Amino acid sequence: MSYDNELYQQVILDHNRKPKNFHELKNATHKCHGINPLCGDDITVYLDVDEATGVIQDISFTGSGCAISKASTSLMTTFLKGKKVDDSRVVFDEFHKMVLGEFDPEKQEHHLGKLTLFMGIREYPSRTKCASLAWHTMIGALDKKTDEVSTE
Amino acid sequence: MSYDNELYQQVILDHNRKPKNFHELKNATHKCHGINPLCGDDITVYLDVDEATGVIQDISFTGSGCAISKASTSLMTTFLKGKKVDDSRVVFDEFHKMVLGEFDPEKQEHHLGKLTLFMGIREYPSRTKCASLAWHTMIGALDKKTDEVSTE
Amino acid sequence: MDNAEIMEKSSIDVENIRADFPVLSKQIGGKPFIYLDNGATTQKPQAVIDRVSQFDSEEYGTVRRGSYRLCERSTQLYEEARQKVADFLGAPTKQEIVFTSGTTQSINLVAHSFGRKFVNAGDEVIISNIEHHANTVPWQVLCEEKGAKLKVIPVNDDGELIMEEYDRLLTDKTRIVAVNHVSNVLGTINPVKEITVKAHKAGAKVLIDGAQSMPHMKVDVQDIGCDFYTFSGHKMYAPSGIGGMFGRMEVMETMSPYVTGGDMILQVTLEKTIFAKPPARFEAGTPPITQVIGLGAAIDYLDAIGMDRIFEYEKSLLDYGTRLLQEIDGLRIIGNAADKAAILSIYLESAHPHDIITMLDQDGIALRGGHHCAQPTMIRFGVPATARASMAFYNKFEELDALAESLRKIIKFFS
Amino acid sequence: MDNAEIMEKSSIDVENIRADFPVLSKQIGGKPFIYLDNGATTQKPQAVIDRVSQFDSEEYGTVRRGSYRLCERSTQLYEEARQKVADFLGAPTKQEIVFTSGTTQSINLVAHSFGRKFVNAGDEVIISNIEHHANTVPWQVLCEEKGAKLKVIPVNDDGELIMEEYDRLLTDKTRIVAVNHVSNVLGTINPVKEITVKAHKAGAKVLIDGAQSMPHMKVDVQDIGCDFYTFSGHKMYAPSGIGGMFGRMEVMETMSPYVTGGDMILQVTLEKTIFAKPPARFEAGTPPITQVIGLGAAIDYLDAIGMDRIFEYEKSLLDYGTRLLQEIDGLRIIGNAADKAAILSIYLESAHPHDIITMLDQDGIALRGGHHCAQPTMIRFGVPATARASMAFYNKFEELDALAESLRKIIKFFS
Ligand SMILES: Cc1ncc(COP(=O)(O)O)c(C=O)c1O
Ligand SMILES: Cc1ncc(COP(=O)(O)O)c(C=O)c1O
Repeated sequence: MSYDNELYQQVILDHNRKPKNFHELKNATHKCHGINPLCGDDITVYLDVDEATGVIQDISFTGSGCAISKASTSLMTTFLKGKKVDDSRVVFDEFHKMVLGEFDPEKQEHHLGKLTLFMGIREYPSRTKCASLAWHTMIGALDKKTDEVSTE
Repeated sequence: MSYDNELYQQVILDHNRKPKNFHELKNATHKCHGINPLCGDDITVYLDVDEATGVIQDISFTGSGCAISKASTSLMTTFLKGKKVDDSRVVFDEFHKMVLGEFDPEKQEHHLGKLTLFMGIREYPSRTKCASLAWHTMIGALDKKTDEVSTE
Repeated sequence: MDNAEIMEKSSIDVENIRADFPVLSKQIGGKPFIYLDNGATTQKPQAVIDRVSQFDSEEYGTVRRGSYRLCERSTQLYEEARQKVADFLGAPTKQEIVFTSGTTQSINLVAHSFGRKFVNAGDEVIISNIEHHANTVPWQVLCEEKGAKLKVIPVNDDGELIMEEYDRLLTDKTRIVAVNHVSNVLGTINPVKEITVKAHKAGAKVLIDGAQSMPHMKVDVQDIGCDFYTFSGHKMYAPSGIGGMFGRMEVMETMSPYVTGGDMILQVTLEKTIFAKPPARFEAGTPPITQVIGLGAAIDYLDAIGMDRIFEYEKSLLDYGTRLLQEIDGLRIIGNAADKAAILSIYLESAHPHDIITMLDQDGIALRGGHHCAQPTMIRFGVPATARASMAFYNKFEELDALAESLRKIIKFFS
Repeated sequence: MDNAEIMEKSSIDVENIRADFPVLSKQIGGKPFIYLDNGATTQKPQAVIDRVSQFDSEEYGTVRRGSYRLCERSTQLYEEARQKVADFLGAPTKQEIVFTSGTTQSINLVAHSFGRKFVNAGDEVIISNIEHHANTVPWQVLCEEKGAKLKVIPVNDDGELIMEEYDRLLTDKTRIVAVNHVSNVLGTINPVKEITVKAHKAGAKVLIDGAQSMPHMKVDVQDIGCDFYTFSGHKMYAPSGIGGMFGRMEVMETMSPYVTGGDMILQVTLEKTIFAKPPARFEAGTPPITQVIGLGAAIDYLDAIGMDRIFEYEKSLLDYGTRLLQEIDGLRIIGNAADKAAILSIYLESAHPHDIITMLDQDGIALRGGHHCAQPTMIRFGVPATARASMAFYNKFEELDALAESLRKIIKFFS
């Protein structure tokens, strides 16, 4: 494994230590609670979506978990703020496939920006859920299908 | 394995086909029923022992089973007729150890006569019981400890 | 077709195949080793032996719980093997494959986890008269415990299930029908699809014991439609110590765990335990990791040859052998089903089966003698035991010639 | 003794030993592979790998039922391995060794065959607060089914059983006490002899879960006096898929079968079944034949080194590692029993155990993170999970240096 693939890069450690948008969103239009029972990761994602434009005006989270899940959630919030809901679904799809090793942003066109940081997790299938929990929860909130998602 | 060790020699086949002393003994002083549940061997051994001299005056058997058990029982009866009870115990011991591979009549002094025919059975531990059932039953009869012996 | 024609049409290059199995070039007592006890257990190809030792030398790690790379990799290989089994059986998803230590354990699992939950006093369980003890005793125990009734499908003199009787046995009280796909004593191939359709119509679930079929023919559990299909790795050229079953997810989800312990739970406190979904629910503890990998290698090996070719070739062995044995006076073949796998159960009027086995062995030929863990079948056919020749695709026509010759000699000896 | 002295007094030539284990010379991501997850499963020496492939290549046959020579021989080897296990454990007779697929299966066997027969409503079962799920869930299930009470021996902050509490828990209603010899999370060596004596005095039977002790110290079941002693082959350098238990004949004879099927019965008719004596009664179906042979080879390997030497060396690894880790700020060792096996459960204030494991792995170091199938223990110590370093006699002092260095780096990273 080359150093490039190492998972715990400074950005991830920084987001773990000082997560961005780490608070409740009082005026959330959407929210969802996500858990990963095996790891004990437990987060809530809040969104404030402008219905007219479909723009995510604000997004935040609360909860606890491992560094990967915390950093992934924090990065997701910074990445999605200001994006359109439709675009966020595209990114979810690419991200999800990337961590499963089914999508290679080094070879395929993508919209992941610095989220490719999480590519190294492909080598740890048991931990992909740590990285994708945030995204599943965000989609759960948008779909309002459920109040809770679980990776098990 | 050399031909010498082959188990099914003419003598054994003959005794199987035409067992000697194959009948009930009305005036038996000792008798015992022996079974080998795994093979279905099932025999009864009868003895007529002279109490004063300790000589086995007559010995016979009835029952059914595989060739090895039938031939072994038949040969035992011809071998023991006229022998002393004490001697028969010595032979039992040697025979029993021989079929288990713990006694080698080719190397050690013995009293087995043509009973060494059964030596080849050492290579078939699962079948030693077929050869030794007769002997266990005979000893059971002499000991009058029990009316039935089983190899299981 | 006579035997010369049968040999001619052989679909398998048997010498090439035999070279894959190291034990087959062995001599026993100076004679070539002829292994015809494949119904008991099969020999292993070099590919399986090598995969096992390579895995244990370089890749061995625990599965499912570790998150370091050695473990991630072994878990991946383990799950790939599960997928191979699913594909081999035509199962819809790999989650419907449960690994166990073998057929016996699989049937016990179903008798416990399905049976103890869904079979109650007055209910009925149906088996057949030609089952292995593994598919008899667990149901006896269950029925006795529950006050349920065990009903038995009878067989005709050829060893075929009497389907009209089966129709009569099925009632709305039948909870489960458990029969083998192929009888280990008679070789009968049972009409498992018809059995399943009828059972389902009556509202009963169906377990097919595939121990003797999966190694010898193409199996499609979706076509059969059964709820459970059980198997043993050691009978299909894989290592000992591994087996499993297909279980329909819909049914497995309703079942309680069997063996309990680690890895089959989501959460354990001293007060209570939350169980995981199938298949994890039924795989407590550290599984037979290396053996699962070996099973995957065995499936690859079988797939490369092709199950249809294997079936066809073994069928020609059966036809050839049947013809040879039928010509022998004083020999009776027990089991003459029209639809039959390559098993020949032999009974001689003149010699006890255990004597036959020992004498054959002295000619280097390995058969099994006894009741083959199927005493009720023996009772049905009025014999205490048989000598059974059970064939595999690595057997040769010449080996059956040797068997026939040796049997003739034995008959002569004993009469 | 400081660490330099500990290294000096080492009783094992570790480089020689490491050469016996092919996987230990592996590199992972360009770094030497450091395997410290021996509590989960152990690596296999070449002697075991070779014995397995040789057996499968030349000697493989079914056991117990065949009477041709291949089979007689495999049965003999199988029974010799049983004798080896008996000798290794100090069991009076080999008939008191039952082979199973592992500790989980062994404990389930006892919970079923002893428990369901002898534990009734109002009775009590005692376990401890530091058991593996395999020694918790089966008893929970049993007690729930029977209306019996599950009582738990508490531990002090060092992770030692509080024996005064045990004394209070034991009553004349206690039917069985089931505790591990060594805790897989804390490394605590429990006073199993004292536990047994007291339980017997109260009229209870005793099961000792030896999964973590048998591979690491000399065990004498007669000295302990216990009624059952369970183990897993894969944790003692043997192949996966095999395990077993010692069971006192006197007790086993009173027990009903667990798994039912072939080879564990004397006779089966469609009406009833007569069960065989132990150990056969508890070994239904085709056993893990090759794996039993491999277990025998592993025992030979361990015996050649000597369990006392192994224990002594691993103890020095423990002392060395403990000292190193104690010097690290922000690191807590969970489990500090006076009598302790070579297991270090690590908790960092700054990093989640799963992150620790992944980061260690990037340095080539394999530890297990999680609750180690012992959630009640985690709850007792108020941590969600730990990172566990569990050592074997093939580990080196230098590997613990690398672990300590990597942990320091992680702490720095995360704070
Ligand atoms: C103390 C203890 N008991 C039981 C087990 C279960 O053993 P297995 O998974 O081999 O059945 C383990 C190992 O995981 C253990 O450490
Ligand atoms: C039809 C059938 N069912 C079940 C079994 C039991 O399989 P195992 O001994 O591998 O558990 C066998 C094999 O002996 C069999 O032939």
